[in-house]
Amino acid sequence: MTGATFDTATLYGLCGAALVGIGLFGLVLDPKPIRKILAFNLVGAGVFLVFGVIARRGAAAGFGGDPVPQALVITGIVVAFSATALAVTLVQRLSSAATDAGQPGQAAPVPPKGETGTPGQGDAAS
Amino acid sequence: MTAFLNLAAFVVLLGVAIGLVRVLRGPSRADRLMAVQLLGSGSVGACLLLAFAGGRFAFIDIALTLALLAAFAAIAFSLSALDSGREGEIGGPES
Amino acid sequence: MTTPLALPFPADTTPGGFLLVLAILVPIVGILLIWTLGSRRTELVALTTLAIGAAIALAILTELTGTGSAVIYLVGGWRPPLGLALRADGLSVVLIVLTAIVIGAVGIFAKGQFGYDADAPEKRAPTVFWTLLLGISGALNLIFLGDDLFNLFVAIELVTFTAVPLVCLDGKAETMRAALRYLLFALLGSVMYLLGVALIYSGYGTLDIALLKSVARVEPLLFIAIALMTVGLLAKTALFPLHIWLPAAHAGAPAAASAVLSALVVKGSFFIILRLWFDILPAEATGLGAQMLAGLGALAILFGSVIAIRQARLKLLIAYSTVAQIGYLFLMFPLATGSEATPAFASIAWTGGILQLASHAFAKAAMFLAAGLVYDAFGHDRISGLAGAGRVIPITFIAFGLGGMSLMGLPPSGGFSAKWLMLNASVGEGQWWWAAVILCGGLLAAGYVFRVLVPAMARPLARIKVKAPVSRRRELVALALAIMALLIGFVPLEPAPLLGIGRGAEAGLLVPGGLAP
Amino acid sequence: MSLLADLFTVAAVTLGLVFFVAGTVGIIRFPDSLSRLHALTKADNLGLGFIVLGLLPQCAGVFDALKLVFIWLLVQFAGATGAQLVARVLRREERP
Amino acid sequence: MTETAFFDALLVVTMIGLAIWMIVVRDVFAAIVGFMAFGLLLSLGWLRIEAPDVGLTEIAVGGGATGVMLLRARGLARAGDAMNSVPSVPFRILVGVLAGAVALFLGALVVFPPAVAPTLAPLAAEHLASTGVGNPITAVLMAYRAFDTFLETVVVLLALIGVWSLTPDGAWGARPRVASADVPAPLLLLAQWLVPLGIVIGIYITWVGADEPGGKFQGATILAAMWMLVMMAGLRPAPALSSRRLRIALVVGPAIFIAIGVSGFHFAGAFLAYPDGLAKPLILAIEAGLLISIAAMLGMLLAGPPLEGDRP
Repeated sequence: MTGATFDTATLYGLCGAALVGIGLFGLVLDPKPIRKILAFNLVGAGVFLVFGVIARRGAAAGFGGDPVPQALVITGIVVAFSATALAVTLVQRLSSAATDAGQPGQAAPVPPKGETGTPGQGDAAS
Repeated sequence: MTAFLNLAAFVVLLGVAIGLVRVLRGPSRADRLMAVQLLGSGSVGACLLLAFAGGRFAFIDIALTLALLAAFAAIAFSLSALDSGREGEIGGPES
Repeated sequence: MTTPLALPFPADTTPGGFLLVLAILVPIVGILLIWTLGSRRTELVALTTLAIGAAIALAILTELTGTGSAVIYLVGGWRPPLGLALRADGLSVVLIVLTAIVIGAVGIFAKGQFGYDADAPEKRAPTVFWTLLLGISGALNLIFLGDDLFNLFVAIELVTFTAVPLVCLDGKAETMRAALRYLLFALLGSVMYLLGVALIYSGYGTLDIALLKSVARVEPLLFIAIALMTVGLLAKTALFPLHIWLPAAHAGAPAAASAVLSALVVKGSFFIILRLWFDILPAEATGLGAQMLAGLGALAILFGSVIAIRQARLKLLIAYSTVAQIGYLFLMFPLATGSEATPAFASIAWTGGILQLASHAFAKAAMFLAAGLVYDAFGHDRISGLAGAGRVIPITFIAFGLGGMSLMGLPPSGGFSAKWLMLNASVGEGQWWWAAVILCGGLLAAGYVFRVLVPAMARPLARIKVKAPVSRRRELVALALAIMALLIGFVPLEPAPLLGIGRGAEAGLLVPGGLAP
Repeated sequence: MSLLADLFTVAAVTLGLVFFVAGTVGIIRFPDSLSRLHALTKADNLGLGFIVLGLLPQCAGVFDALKLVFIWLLVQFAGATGAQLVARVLRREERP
Repeated sequence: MTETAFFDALLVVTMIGLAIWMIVVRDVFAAIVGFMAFGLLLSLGWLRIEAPDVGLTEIAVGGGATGVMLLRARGLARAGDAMNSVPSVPFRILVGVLAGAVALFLGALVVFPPAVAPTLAPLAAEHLASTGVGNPITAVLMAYRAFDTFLETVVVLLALIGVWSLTPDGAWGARPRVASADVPAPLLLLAQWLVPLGIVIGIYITWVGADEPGGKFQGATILAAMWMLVMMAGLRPAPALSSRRLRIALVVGPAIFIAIGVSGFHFAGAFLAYPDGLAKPLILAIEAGLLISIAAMLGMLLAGPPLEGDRP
């Protein structure tokens, strides 16, 4: 460790740190799933910014930044998008299922033949 | 010139940031939609100014993408606003 | 001016290294084929792929035991830290073979289960199920073989995206809710893990585990990075108190999927924790953290077992038992202590822990499959309504009982050997309190297993109504898995040499400490 | 020549900034949505237009200059459509 | 450079303000709009720390596609069934303290970095010539860590299959409903003009990715957005899940990746290695395939699964 440094990268790094904190808070505490998904994206953005600052600090060989962490962030952003898509679809289907449940005449989804699943409710611990 | 362009980018960003208040406050969906549009063109402007301030002409391509996707987002936004007005779905009548 | 840390990966691709690539690639090819060939061949493609995967797993095992050293592959010929390496040591191979056996068995169990009709138009459940099963097998292999922490991040995301949809395969609202909760926990885990990866890169400029082993220093950066990653992975492993997503998710999935989720998927993230703690953290730095992990494990054992006893439904009972059995795995951390003379992996606790992992995988898969058969036969899985059921479908209940025996730790079974080794280790290490937990957990397990078995095997007061006959093939698959859980109890009660291959002293040769700055 | 180009850039970009700021102020201060819409269109059209105009002499090559003009056209085109859509949303919101 | 410091400070403050606002605001819809604004600003931030490739990805995927997906998902605002009960005050404080501790530690790490920042940039530069591409990030994504990139496309494919797995049973194989019920005439005109331009831009961004900021992910997102526009405007319906052409589009990229990777066993001595002198054309071939597949995957992720009442 050396003394404190403060440059452009530091500023964005601090921003990333703050985003992680804010996002984690929302991700754990907000009861609404859609808000949790938004908060997850905030934490993700913060983590990626920290990566970006690490990359910037590693500028060498004529590059503006270390290309490896930058490439990892690009991969990470795409993965986070996929995760968001899956989560959003689940929330959406869940809310439409909840609506349909209240409407008579709306056929419930037919379970596949030989289906052996059982409802997982009655969960004593949670 | 670099200093001037950087400052200009700052001013554009300041304008955009203030315009954000409309995103936050609304009150109507149309207001939010307008503020997002302003944000889009402001970001394009800031991006271009940064490109020329730093001599990073590759940023022009980024401004191009920004312009294209901001247009796309604005369209998706207004369509969802139009649809929801009818179906009372997302964002429905806001409280 | 910044300088790079010069530490080239000091090993080349070994002759059998290409097998590692194939272990990951073959299931993916299977998925691509399923989605292009159409519904008529889905099952055929999936089962063939699983068979090839099993052959590859055996080939890797042969290669490893043949050469007695780690199997390594440098992908694209690029040497870490710039490139990615795949590495199989004794531990990886045990898990790869385990995965191949359990997923293979589940594949045979599920054959024909999902409304499969060769001439009908493609259906949702079978197409999705087989795709996800292949996806899980490839993703788990990647976890066991990956040597790069970011590559492992991609692997755990693959596992998440395949495991979550399996939970709600039946499309019901309550299973979707369980799936969403699982996904949110998993995503929280992912970002924490990724944050740790960022910190590690910022300190060492590499993400390769073998290289990190040689450069890791005892410093706050490393501790916090490992702590963040561990917490993230615990959320995915469902260690108490981050287990709350597990029971509904594992109990709600179709039986074949539950078996895979409970037996294997939670072990994937556990495996990465093992890598972090035993392959990266310097041995002298694990003390307090290891006690804390084991403490949570102990709470999981007690809490999970007690709640399991109180369940009204069979599948939930089995799911809570998973919460408890995961706890045992974490007793490894303080017990498998290494020293100069004997590294951690040569301790009896290490062998005991891995044995626990494997025996639980077999036993739990058998029990979930058995529960699925119970549901098929009687149309419900209320424990109170199963009196005399064991006389109707005896093989199913024998499978359940044998699996339960292993969970309790009765000899002869894998569970017995595992718990015996860990008991000895805790006495040997002078940490008797873990021994008390192990014994107590065994008694509680007996409580929930016998609560099902005793009435089921008793003569029923009234004739029990059978809804549908169960398939003999499926019963035998469950039984075979339960017998596997039994058979691995016959390994010698001493440190297993297989688990040491490609690790420790040899790994030290692999990465000379002299390269560390 | 270079000095002249720089002067032109400064002048045009400054003018662009004025329009941008005016647009922002309009969006914040105007009382009703329709006049806010007009303010926005001005900012979009003229603000970005003058910035692009000012940057043109600084371009390294013709291709970059073409891209700049293209970006401006894109924003114009999308902005004009956007304005019509906003107006439609406004009408819908007013009716019920 | 004080004048950039103004810009940076304002940008950072605005982003943090938006983030806090997104967490506290009660209206979900407003939070989503805030997130889109956040994405735009974040991409400017990426430019400021010399990561234009990431900035481009953030614009395309992070802000653009994610925002539009959230906007389009109907019923999200109503999806009120809470995942957990409103947490107790001590728990809130505990979480707040823990989250704050993580943030503080990260901040400390940023302000007090290691004496020597480790970097792989020189190694990446050293081997750049042998990959035939000029953009080091493309070299990382397509050569040094190409395996990650391959697996990432599999991740997206599996996420899509996961999304599709949520289709109601009766609707399996149907077309997702994307078209708006009422498409205003000016939008139709815009779509007709914008889409061809967008396709050109998407391909251009992919093409320049070899040497300049850009690449297949960003290009594919642009293509996916244009496709989405076509579907929303009702110019073309979304393809049916059972469509063979769609299936082929989805797998062609990964298949080419595997084919070239496996042929590396024989021709270049390793999986995913490229023979000398052929690196660039092979990378371009993979990127072309991935462009199609990723655009199809992202487009279908945006379109979502078919819903109740949709018939194949």
